[in-house]
Amino acid sequence: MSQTAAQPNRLAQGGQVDRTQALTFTFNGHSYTGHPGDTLASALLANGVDLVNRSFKYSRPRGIVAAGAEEPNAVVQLGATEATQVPNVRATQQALYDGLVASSTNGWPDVQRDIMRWVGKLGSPFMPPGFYYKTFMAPASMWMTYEKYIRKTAGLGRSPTQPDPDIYDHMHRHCDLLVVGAGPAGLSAALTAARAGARVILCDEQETMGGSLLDTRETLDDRPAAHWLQATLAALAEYDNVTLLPRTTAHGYHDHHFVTLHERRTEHLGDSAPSRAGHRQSRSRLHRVRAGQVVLATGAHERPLVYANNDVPGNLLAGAVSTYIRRYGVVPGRKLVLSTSNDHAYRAALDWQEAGREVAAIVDARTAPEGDLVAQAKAAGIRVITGSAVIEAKGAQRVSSARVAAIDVDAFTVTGKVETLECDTIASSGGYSPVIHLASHTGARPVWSDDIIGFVPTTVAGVTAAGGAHGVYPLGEVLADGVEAGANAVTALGFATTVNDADLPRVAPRHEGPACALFQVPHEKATLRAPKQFVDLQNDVTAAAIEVATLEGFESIEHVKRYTAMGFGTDQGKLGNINGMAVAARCLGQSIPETGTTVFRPNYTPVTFGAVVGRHCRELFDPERYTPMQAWHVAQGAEFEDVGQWKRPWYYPRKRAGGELETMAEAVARECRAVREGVGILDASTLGKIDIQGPDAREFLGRIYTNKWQKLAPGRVRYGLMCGDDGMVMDDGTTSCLAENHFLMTTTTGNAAPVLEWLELWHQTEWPELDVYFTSVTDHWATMTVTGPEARKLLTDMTDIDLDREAFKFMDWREGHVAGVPARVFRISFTGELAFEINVQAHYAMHVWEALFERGKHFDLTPYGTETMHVLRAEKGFIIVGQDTDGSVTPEDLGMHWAIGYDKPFPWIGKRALTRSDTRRENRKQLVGLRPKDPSVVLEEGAQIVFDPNHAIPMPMVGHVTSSYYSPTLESGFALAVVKGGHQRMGESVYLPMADGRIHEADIVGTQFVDPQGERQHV
Amino acid sequence: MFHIYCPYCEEHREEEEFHPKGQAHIARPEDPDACSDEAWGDYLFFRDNPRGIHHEMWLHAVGCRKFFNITRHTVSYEILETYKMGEQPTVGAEHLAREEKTAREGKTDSVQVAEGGQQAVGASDAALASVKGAQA
Amino acid sequence: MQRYSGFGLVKHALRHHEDWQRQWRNPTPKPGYDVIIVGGGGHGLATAYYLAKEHGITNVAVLEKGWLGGGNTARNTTIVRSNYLWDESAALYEHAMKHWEGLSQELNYNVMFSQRGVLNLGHTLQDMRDIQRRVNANRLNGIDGEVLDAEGVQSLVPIMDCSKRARYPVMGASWQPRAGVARHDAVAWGYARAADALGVDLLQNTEVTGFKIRDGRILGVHTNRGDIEAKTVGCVTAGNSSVLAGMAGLNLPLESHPLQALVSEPLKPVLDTVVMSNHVHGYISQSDKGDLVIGAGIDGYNGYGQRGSYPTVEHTLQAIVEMFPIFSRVRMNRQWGGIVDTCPDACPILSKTKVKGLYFNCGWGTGGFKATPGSGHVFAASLAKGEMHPIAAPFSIDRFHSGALIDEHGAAGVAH
Amino acid sequence: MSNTVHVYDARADHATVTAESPLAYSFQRSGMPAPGEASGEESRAVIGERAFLGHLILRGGAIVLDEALREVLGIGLPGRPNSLTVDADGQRSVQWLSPDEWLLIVPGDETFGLETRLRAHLGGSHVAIVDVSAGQTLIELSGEAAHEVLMKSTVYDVDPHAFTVGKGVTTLFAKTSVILRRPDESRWELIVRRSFADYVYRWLLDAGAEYGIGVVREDRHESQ
Repeated sequence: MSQTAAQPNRLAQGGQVDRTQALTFTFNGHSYTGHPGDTLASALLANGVDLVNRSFKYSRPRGIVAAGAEEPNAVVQLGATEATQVPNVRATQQALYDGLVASSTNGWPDVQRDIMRWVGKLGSPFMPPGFYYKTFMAPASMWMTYEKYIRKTAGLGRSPTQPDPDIYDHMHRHCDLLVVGAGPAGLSAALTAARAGARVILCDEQETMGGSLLDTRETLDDRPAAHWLQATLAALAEYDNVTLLPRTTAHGYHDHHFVTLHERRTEHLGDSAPSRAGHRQSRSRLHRVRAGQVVLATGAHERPLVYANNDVPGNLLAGAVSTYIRRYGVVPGRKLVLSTSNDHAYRAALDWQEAGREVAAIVDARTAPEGDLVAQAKAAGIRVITGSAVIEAKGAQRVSSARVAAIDVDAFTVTGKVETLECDTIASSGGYSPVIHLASHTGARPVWSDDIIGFVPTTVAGVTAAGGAHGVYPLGEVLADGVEAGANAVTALGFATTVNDADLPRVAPRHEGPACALFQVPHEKATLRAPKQFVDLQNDVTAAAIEVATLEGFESIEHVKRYTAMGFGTDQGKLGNINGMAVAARCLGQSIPETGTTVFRPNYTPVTFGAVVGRHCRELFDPERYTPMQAWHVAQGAEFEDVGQWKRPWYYPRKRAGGELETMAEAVARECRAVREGVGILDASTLGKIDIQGPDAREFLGRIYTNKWQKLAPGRVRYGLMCGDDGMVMDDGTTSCLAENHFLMTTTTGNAAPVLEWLELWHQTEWPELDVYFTSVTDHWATMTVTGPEARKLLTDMTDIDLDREAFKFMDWREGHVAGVPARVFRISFTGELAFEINVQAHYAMHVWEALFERGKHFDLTPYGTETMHVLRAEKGFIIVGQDTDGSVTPEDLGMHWAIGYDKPFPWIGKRALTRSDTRRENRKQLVGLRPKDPSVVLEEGAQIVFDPNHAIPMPMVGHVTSSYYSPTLESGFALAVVKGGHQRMGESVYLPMADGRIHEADIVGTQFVDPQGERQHV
Repeated sequence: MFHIYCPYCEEHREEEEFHPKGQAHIARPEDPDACSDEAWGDYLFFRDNPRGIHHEMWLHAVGCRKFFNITRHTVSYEILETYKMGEQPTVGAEHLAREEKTAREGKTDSVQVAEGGQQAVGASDAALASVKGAQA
Repeated sequence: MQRYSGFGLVKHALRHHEDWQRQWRNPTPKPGYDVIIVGGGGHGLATAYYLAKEHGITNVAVLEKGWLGGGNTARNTTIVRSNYLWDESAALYEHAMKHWEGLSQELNYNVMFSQRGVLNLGHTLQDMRDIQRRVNANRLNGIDGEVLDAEGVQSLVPIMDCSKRARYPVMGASWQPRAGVARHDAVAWGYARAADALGVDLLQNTEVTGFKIRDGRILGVHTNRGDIEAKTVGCVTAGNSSVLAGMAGLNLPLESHPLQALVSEPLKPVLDTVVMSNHVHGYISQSDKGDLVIGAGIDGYNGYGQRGSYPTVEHTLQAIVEMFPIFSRVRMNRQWGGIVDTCPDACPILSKTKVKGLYFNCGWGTGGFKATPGSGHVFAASLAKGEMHPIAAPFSIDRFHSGALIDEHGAAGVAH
Repeated sequence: MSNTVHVYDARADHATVTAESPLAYSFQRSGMPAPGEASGEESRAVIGERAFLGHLILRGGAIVLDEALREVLGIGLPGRPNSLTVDADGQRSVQWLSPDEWLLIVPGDETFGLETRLRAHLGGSHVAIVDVSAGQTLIELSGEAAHEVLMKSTVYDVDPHAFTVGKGVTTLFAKTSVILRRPDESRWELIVRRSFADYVYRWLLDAGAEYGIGVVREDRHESQ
């Protein structure tokens, strides 16, 4: 027991810590020791560390108040290295491990000597709620400076500045019953459901399962509760239909019983997840649970009393005092005053005294307390002062005494003389608030219950609260309530249950007297003049602040909360919200239920971003889709462009003579020339491909495309344009007639999935009578486009298809073999040159691709990427949907009247919209070509077009550049653009005023810059 | 996150497999050329947006790829039925009335709810509008 | 109206803050008003304020079914910018921006308008084309902005991963320095206090249950506190607009969707600008209190539940951690949802209706907060004159029949 | 066979043409840890690609397709949603995908013959048969932790008691879709689209790391 000397508040025995092992940790630069089983908070208390933080607004000294998720003060910065920093860790929920490093989040140069405390002390009278709304307004220009300093003083911990070394993951779980909370209610519910054969998940946020059983004074079957707890956990572990998740917080309850659980897998082991058996393990894991039914056995949080200076270190919750003593063997002080409104809190004084320390008095607000615990306390010789309360704590960095006086709870006045009791610890209890957060996450509003002086959850189908979560507190009743909740839940799912009371452990009956409703304790001075009475410790919200807010007309509880910032901290008002509502109710002269209710949104406790993200980060953030030639492109040093999820070669920079890589412009110019003068090849496998079969396939195409399909013969290909029913262009591509009832549609790369869905939509919802089926074959066929004047020559010896220009015309397709592989070859062209699009099964893509290059050596076959493809197609005036269109462009705007079947019998998709008043309007923006007057100029894509560059700002804009490139063929820049009434303005000049002050001038021309007669693709 | 019964897969699946596709039972006019600009605009853009029972179309996108219909409450998010394309809903206005009563009793948030009886025009039309889909 | 100042604070402190005045009265409804505004959110309160201030119409009631500023005003991520693509929307949002600048002083209420700049990131070539197009248009419309490359973005936001390692590397951004964030509640409260001081009755817990309409003309409203008459009624009820329109027998081209947002725990200052990304789909800023304020997208289904689906939040945090790997160990404190009324063209409706004297201001979708002062200003002018203000005129309901949409999906596609 | 549809044998002769499986690039880039290699212990999850199988999509009415399939292949069409039928020697299977869609998987060299015979039996019925063999691949997953790897990856309930042998579904896998099925007690099968196969493979290696996941090599020359 050598550690006890170093841990002045550690008891020689008792609690569930392992005193045989010492763990060393550092807090604010000082080294301490604790034991396995400790939390950081219990270890700090064991070491007599009173001051753990400075408060947010007033920089007041703060100590540990609670022992669990409700802790508002002991919020620390954790982490021994920069990359493993974790901001805002609650010391009460952080298991101690060897080497833990933590520090206070506020306080400079340190938490003891904090400079800001002077600002807080001197400034606090000038910082009423919302003071920042009333000042910092003059001069207006200074706000950004004021804000800089405001921001510096705000915030708690700090973000790491280096990437997280750890990984996180998810588990998708399904169960019949999810039980949240493994205290007495949760355990009995889980056991009941497990016996019925249901799939059960039982989770609990603490390091150890057991909830209140871990520190109760009561016995089960006449033995310490731990015996029953261990037996029950062992029994549950035996069931293969039960999953036990300790250290796992249910933090969000979503629709239809979808619950998210955050399992802290390694946070009790170290800063960073240690590896196991040579592999990394996730630091924490998020379980996404779909449950049939949910039992919420989440217990209750104790409410502190609101009295003057109730924030000085040494003010604790009564229940926390018991927890520290009984569970961790730590007494957090020497001499205790307990201020309570109920029987249950008496156990803190009993535990304290049994730990061998002094109890100055129990101060009970009730005039005649009468329960068994009261009797025990009196029998133990503890002084009980009735009808009174601690009205004020004294002390600077630790409580030194308590001012106690008789009070009239209803009249809210101090009625008796003040007695000062020397003490270093004040424990308080104002009753218990059921933990109803999860029950209200999906919108259900809790209701106030006068019986238990707290909010209880309303009924939501499939969700049952059990035990303290709905205000049932006596242990025997809690156990029975859990059994009933578990049985009802699984019965509702069709399981047979047998509830046998004999299964329940025996609990010694205990009489508890009624509690009184006390929230804010009156002071001799009025609230606005009394020393600060804190309601929300983390956000420094006082009873006076709430009173001021109501004075200023903030009457809705939502207004009060927002104006004072009550409940907006990381504890989300677990301690303070009910007290705050009570203070507001008092100020407004109404009851708590009249004042409002309190709803909760996820999360119950904060959740690491990384855990929410799971494995969906870094290399797995989003799929990368590859064509079968990806390895080849990578080996060639291609630069890639993201097109949807695809990686497409953008251009292929080659090494220049000096060994340097070509610039993009150089590479693109070379690739363009190769296609226009020799032969190039493009991996076009990403194009969407849809196989369409059925006797009505042709009719369907006619309805979905703007143009005509009735006469397209097998062996022929046609370009098609697709609109929405609003008349706006949504996709384009070629469709080939494979046989009379069989077509192969191509779509743009990005629209493959949307177009297939579009076809299914119309077929399934409007035209189910058409006999046609659609199947995606995008991934099945690899597509390589061989294009350029030499394309035919290159292919001639590689295929059994007759490539003669008469036998195999432009817009024909043929079947045959290429490099020994069965292939469909399409004579279509997106470059304006002679082109063959070869489709082979993707398995053979690399075989054919490499064969083409083998043969292509003789022709300097040049691979080209999407950038060159864009230049070449733009030279021909071919549009890219999504670049030259933006959802507000009709086929007519594009000048594609030739692709509109105005006289088709069926009113095809998009037709009617073309005759709306706005689509008939003259002066619509229409697609044209632009030739800059200065050929060396490449206009900026997105440049705005004006007719009068001298017009004042705002300058009327008449269109913009959609595509713009340098053409090595034209030896000039050129562009596609939309211009108001552009089709009627051929030859006119327009201007493009740029950000750098230059104004480019360009001529409106046709969209076909190269080979406007289209002869080259027919050769 | 919703748990949705797919009437084609005949089991409940997670919402992530589905895409909502807006109001159900929107029929494309038989003769678009005969539609006024107003009628065509109504067909394209005007949708029921009830606070209560809503008939909507969903797609089992990562699953059987079938479109189908859901009757869902837009406040409680309770799914009251799912049914195949071409079928008609069985749940409608009477549920709306019942749910509104629940809402007034404070089970849902306090945003205003159309109440019948008090106004010259309004709530009854709104209630009707919310089930109009059934006729389309 | 009690004037607020630093000096005033000192005076009140000496008096123990015992004599602060109400920021607004709690009046009983009069039988009638010149103008009724339905909806006590930011837009409605601003409308009432400008009616009184600029048009001398002070016999005005704002009817709010709950508490002032309790709808989307209280639930948004507070981004203010005006760099919209189309002339019509640019004019509207820039009109708002000009009012934002100086709003604290005008209202004598610090709305904490922080012009820390907004970045809209581009991750693809098409993103960059769209950004150039929008910034060029902004410049010619007199709106500040520039196009940054990846290096420029990196120097503004050193903690962001602008490397090629990213799945969708940052290629550049549009940057509007005058844009920023504001304190949402203060906007509602500031307008409320100023409107109240000019005589406007702010009626909370007053729920409109129907309209009194005769011969196609509005005569007043029915409420849970009795009938109230007015010949001019402006409805500014965001997500509930369709419900309200239904009461008047009107149909609006709106869908109400959940829009989710979330905040981290408060942190010491780490991010000094607003960063938005359409492509990886997330946006983020840091509040003065230190929370990272993060916006998610809208859920695809209609919903009035003020909550959406969990995967939407997951995708958003994936995007945030992809952009800011250092935030992986930061923790998410709270999430919530608003109800946004979305239009097919992602632009609002400011419009007369078939009912004479009944106006709607709705359809702001995900972008309403930033427009608050401008929307209130032009809507007030329209109500006062009986003719839509020129800036508001293009946002008529008629456009859904003529086809003259103002398609802002490019500029407003991500929620904000 | 109907000449109204272009029925086309696009499978090459694997003796003369080098075929590359959808995962070939991934194996080369991300490696193939042999079972037991990573952790030094036995792998609790093992994956392997079964490449170059014949995958046919059948569309049409259940009754006509069932009849044809029984005639041609000797196995019936699973009529229940989300179910899978496997033939006696486990080489051929047919799975329900939607009320009018099934996936037929057979040894690769049987694909065209099967399509031809089916079409012959189906005559003029309105059906569609589409060869998608090269557009997807089949990954086998086995080992005692196989279902845990799946729990990390898919929202579908893969508890072996709930996902029984003979079940098959289309569902989400991480951020892509897969066809997931359980042909027997010891194996799961994932059918993934070719362009997403690399992503699925990297995901599986990552998610399976804690189980010491290993990859078994298929005999690359066996084309079945």
